[in-house]
Amino acid sequence: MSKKDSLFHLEPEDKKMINSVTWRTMIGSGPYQYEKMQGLTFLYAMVPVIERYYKKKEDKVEAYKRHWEIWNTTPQMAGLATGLAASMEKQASEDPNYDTKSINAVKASLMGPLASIGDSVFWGTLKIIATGIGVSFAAAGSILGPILYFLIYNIPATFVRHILPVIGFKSGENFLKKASENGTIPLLTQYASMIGLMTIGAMACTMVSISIPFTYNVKDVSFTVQSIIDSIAPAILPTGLTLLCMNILKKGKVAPAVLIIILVIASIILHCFGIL
Amino acid sequence: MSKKDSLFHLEPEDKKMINSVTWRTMIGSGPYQYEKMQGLTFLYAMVPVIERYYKKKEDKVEAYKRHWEIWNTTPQMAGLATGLAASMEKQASEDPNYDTKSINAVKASLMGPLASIGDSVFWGTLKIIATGIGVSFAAAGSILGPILYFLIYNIPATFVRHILPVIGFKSGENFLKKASENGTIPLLTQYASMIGLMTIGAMACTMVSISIPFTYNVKDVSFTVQSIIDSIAPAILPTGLTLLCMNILKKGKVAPAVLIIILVIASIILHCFGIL
Amino acid sequence: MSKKDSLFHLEPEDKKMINSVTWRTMIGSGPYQYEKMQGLTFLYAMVPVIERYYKKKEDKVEAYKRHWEIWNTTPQMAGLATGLAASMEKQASEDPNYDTKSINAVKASLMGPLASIGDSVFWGTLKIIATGIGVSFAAAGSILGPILYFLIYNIPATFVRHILPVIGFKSGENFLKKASENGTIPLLTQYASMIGLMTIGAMACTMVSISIPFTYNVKDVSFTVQSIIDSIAPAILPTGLTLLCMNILKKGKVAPAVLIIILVIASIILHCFGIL
Amino acid sequence: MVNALLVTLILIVCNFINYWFGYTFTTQPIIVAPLVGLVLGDMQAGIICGATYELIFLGAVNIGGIVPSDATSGAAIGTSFTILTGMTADTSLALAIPAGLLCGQFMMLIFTLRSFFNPSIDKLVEKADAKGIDIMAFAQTIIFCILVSLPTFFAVSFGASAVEAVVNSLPAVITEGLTVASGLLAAVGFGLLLKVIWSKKLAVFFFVGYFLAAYLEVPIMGVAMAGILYCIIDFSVSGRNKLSTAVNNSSEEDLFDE
Amino acid sequence: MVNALLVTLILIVCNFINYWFGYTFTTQPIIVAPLVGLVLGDMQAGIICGATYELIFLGAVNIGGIVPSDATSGAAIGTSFTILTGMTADTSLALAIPAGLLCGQFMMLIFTLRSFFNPSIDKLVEKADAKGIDIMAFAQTIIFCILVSLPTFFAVSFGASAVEAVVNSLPAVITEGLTVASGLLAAVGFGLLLKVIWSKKLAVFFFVGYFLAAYLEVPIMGVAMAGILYCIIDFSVSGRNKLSTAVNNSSEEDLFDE
Amino acid sequence: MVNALLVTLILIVCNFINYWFGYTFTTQPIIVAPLVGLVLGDMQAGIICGATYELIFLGAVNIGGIVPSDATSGAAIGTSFTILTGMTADTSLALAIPAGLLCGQFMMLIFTLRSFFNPSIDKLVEKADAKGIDIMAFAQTIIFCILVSLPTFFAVSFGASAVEAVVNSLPAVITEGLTVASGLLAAVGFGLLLKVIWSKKLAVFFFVGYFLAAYLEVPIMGVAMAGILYCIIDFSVSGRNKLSTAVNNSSEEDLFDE
Ligand SMILES: OC[C@H]1O[C@H](O)[C@@H](O)[C@@H](O)[C@@H]1O
Ligand SMILES: OC[C@H]1O[C@H](O)[C@@H](O)[C@@H](O)[C@@H]1O
Ligand SMILES: OC[C@H]1O[C@H](O)[C@@H](O)[C@@H](O)[C@@H]1O
Repeated sequence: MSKKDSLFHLEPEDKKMINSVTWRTMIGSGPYQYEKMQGLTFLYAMVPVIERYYKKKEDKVEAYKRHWEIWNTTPQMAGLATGLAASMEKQASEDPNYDTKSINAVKASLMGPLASIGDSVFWGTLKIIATGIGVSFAAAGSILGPILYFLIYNIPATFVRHILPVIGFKSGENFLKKASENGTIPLLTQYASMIGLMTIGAMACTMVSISIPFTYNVKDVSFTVQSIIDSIAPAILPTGLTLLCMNILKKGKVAPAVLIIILVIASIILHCFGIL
Repeated sequence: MSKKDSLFHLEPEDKKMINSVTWRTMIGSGPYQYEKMQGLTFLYAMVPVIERYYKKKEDKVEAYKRHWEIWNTTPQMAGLATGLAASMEKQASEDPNYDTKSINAVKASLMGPLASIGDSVFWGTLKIIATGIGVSFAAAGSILGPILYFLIYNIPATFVRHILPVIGFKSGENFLKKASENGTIPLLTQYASMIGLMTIGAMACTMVSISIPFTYNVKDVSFTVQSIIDSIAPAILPTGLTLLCMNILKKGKVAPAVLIIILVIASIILHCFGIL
Repeated sequence: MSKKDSLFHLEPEDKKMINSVTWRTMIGSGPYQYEKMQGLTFLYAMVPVIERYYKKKEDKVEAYKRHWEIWNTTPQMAGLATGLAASMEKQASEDPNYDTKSINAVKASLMGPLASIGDSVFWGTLKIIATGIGVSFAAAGSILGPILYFLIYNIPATFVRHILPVIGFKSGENFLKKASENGTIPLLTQYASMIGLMTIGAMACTMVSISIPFTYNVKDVSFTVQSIIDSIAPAILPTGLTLLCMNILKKGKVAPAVLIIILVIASIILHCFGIL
Repeated sequence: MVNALLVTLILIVCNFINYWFGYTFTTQPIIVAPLVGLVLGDMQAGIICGATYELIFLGAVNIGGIVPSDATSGAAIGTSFTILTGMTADTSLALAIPAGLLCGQFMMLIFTLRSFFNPSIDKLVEKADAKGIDIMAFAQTIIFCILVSLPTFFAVSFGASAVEAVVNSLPAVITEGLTVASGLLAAVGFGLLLKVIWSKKLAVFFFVGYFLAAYLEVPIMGVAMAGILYCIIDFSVSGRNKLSTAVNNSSEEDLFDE
Repeated sequence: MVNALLVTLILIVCNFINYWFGYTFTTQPIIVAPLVGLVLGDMQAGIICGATYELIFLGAVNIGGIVPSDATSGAAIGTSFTILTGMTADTSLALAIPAGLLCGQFMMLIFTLRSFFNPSIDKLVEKADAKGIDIMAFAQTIIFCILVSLPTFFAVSFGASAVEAVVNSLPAVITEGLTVASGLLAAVGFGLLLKVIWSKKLAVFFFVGYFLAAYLEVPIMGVAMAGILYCIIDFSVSGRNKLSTAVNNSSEEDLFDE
Repeated sequence: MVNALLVTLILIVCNFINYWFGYTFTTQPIIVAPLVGLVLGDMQAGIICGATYELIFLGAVNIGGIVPSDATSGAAIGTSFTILTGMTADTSLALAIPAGLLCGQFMMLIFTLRSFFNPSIDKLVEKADAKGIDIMAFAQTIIFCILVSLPTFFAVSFGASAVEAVVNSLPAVITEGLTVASGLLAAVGFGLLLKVIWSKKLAVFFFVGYFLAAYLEVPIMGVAMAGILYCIIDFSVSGRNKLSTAVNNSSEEDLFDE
């Protein structure tokens, strides 16, 4: 496989454009709003593409309109979509019969999968790993805490942020088609969720701390309620509380902010009674 | 899904009857004998069913005869069969063409699977878990030992004892048919056995205690035989002895009582020679 | 299953011959050379077979020629091939139409799979297990180190060395045919490699020792670089170095001897700078 | 005598609660022994005996009507003598084990003899005598509970002094040997359990359990949890769920999902 | 006042680096708090506040535009008061939590109000005004970064003395209760994350994670590694790779194989 | 001289037992070194050298006839000098490693030169000379065992004093560096082993082994056991056993099942 055929090789011209798209894609949730969500980001990211491929003003306007639509996904993952859109715009500019509707269709179909992969990888896994390591240093007062946190998160994230637009652009539509046809996207989504769930399951039981100090005495032996609970299943209270919170939030009747307030008040009250 | 359609919803009349069947089913091995085994239990459990659905004496007699047959399964699981038999008797009482032989056929086909699921879940897993936790407290002289033992075992067991007759009655024959056709019953049996085997494998190596105190000296370093064995594979003696016992018992030539006596004598003799 | 039909039962005459083949097969890499590799071993192992089944000198010569060919496999595994060849020679001696070319074909087809199974089981797994246990005793100066090493390796190895020729002889060609047709051989190879990889993965991170003593101070708290690395992933340096070595060796441009020298020099230099 | 009566009463109650309410396991040594201790005035000793006997009689479980040893009576007799004569729980194994074995045989005798009542049940059935069936079921159960408690009554009434003499004269080598045996004996119990569940195909999971406990030091609850997780993954993720959705829906994963 | 300005500046910079460069997470408490500490002269305290708040606000993540709590402002305000009034990080939760909640609402207000600019963007699009789009994107982002930092400015400018008085008068039972709460609150965060990822079918892996951490004491990196290994095995060994080779080839196993 | 002869004799015997009896691994440092120690009067030192060299030469395995280093000679020479000149096992690596490398080259030279005998074997075959073949096989093996032991003989005979001088003059930085190297070098060995077994598809299991050892601290025997259990489950439970029953029946699960 010569270097030219490689998945990641780009011609200088393309490289310049994709580089620009990459940096522009990064503003992600910067201009977030509830109506168009990250729509302005996508529009902004497409500027160098549209300016390069379209010469006539009406074509440009049409293209800009196309990308001034609702868009929302995990910012770190968005590059796959902007890269892909760039390659589709290129084709559209060359082929007058190109069905430009397919561009938005593709975008729409990518939002969900990219968000669910991205949210579990970046929010659910990577951030939590960084927290686990960073906090352990920071709690001991070491400046390494924030530094490691920043690096552990951003080294892989930066890699992803820069590689996805290239992949999107090079592999074009075909990639997406194949990936949905042969089941790659649902499989990746599943894998990302699995790993996300595992890390959260692990973190919930180590990072949520809740224990019942209540002690009772039988003759001269004294037992704490917590030690009994631990002998049955370690860390079952934090895990249980986490699942309870999820269930409450899922029902949608209690807002997160309210739940936080309830928990703070409950903690204070239960502590008064010596239960927590 | 409205509450009425739920798997566990019963009309008040049915509820009363099934409740009675549930409590009667519980006598399980109380009247055990080698000829009819738990046959009397099943007969006793069917009394409220037969009295409710059949009005003519000859029909009643026929129905009672049907259930005065050999029956044997794990007591905690029997409710699925009695509940199911209740629903079949109901149909039989309503439909004169009902093939009543199928009732006994279904009972016969359920005995084995229910026993093998039940024996591995209740004898092989749940009792052993309760023992593991209970003994650790009791050995320290804490009253929590028996209490936790009782609760850990009976909370899930009570749930099962009460839910199975309802499931049996509501889902009726179909359930069984489907469950055998689509492989649920063999799969459940397999899963129950797997978990049972795992717990026993884990317990055998922690609860059977056997070690070789024999020590020898090379120059001024002293080694125990046990430490060598442990470095090769921890707890291999208890595990090996357990497998040996199983093999001996499986061959069927040595009764468990005899094996116990042999082991006691062997322990005393081997201890004399300082080997155990 | 009567004892006679058992896979491992042999008539006295056969037993004597196979016994001889077994011991002769053992010389394995003794007469190793780059041209015929272990060819002389195979020839030597077939002596009792050829002398028994062939009476005419020309038949003998032909048979000897057949086995004076290139041959190479893990010595401990070779018995399956010599046993099998013995059974094929027996048939060839009885049936004048026997296609003697198939004997060499079978030998050729066995070399690769046997070597890959054998190399991962004996070099990659068993030797490493023996090392793990043996070294832990030897490092403490105990004579048990070499003794356990010898036994842990040779007890299973001896079993294999003695059983394979019997299996090869008794099951004959059919075995091989079946085994390749139904996928046993590739599956076994895969399983052997899997276990081999796992043990090497485990050993590399415990037996290769490399750590960075470099310490720095922030205020009065001092951190070692190694502790940071460990908190991110334990034993990542030894594992990484091992993978690096593999990659270098795989490229084939650096001979193992050269790599050893490079590492020794690098260790000395890096130690001078306080990095290792 | 009063002691014997009290202990016997406890036994009857424990047996009845077990056999009439769906195997509540109130007949297990860990529960019987403390109660015996309670009526004999030393509950603490009873609890410790319970822990010791529970492990010894761990496998003395009634599977398929085969009773290798009557753990309930064994525990009751052992605990009684431990408290009455002041031995240790370990030494009293010399009594508890043979007592359990003998009572186990006695129990199986009852299971055999009980068939003699079948003709009268036949008659109740012929008459569709619901009341009669109810009475018969109750009578068989309660009488059984009383019968299996009798050996303990006689042992505790008449055995104490004889037992004390015998046990006191046991040489150290035997009492120590018994302690060794107390460690071993659970192997028989596990062997009996295994015999029932073992299958060529699934045997590997026995060793998985061994691996988790011996190498990873997972406690027993964790091992069971690992098993359950494996089964769920095997069922729902690895594509084994070609079963009809009806079954799938009632599986435990629903728990946290409306 | 100078302090308030410095803290606000830090916040604006952190927010900008986060929102303009692809979610660099410079808005997380563990990073914001030390920087706030730095400008207020006690970085050490800032680092420790960072560790405390990071866990409290762990789940206060912006998923799908829902902001349960603004961790950045909460951390900045909490840290400022901790240093300025000399409380402990735990006590300052009494400030950080409500501050975070309020600022979160303010943030969502901005997300709502921002729609008012859409008509002018429509116009830029109609004119294919690339320059205009560029300016708009930058302006919206930078203004957002300034706006969300304002509450912190006001809180730190005017709140210090009032806060000091209030916090000093908190009874012990409340400050201790807050410490208890600080342990609990991550549950809300994890609950929010779970809500997004949870599915009946995959729920079992939550418990696998629990098992690995609670029973085997695997650190979080190891849990993630176990998950990745499982996925690779599931994909490439257990025969799930019926996918086209194109995809297969780009899988991560290539790493060590030329 | 006597020492050199004794050490050489040990080497010949160890080599012969290894090569004539099916790779008994009596040529491994952990076995050779104690024996060398024995004849030189300090077995204890030999055992410790054996432990050190075994790890250093761990991967110096003869796979496919490629001998990266002759561990046997290296260990013998290293041990001899350690005992004769009184260095430590770690310092003697400065000798053992180059000695092993040189002797490895010499071994491969023998493998090459041995082809010269092939014409005479051809002749034996033509004559169906069974006796001749037997002699040839034995001769080639025994001569090989003697030849590969010769370098050790010369090294130990003539090297001692020179070596002592050189080693004594090594600066501390080098001997310490050698100790560092002694920790590293097993990586080459593992690399060589890996090279043979590695495959894209199975690479993940290398990391599974890493995970078990690094995170769960499973000893090597346990790792192997985990691997075997996984394979059995994969084969017999997860439905991979579409193989004919003949094969299935002979699988190891039969062990505990009549
Ligand atoms: O084996 C099924 C069943 O058989 C008998 O009824 C009793 O031994 C029960 O304990 C057991 O569960
Ligand atoms: O859920 C997808 C995506 O939605 C919004 O854009 C933000 O909340 C992001 O943080 C998130 O990743
Ligand atoms: O690779 C197969 C085989 O090749 C040669 O014969 C030797 O290196 C053996 O040690 C090895 O097992």
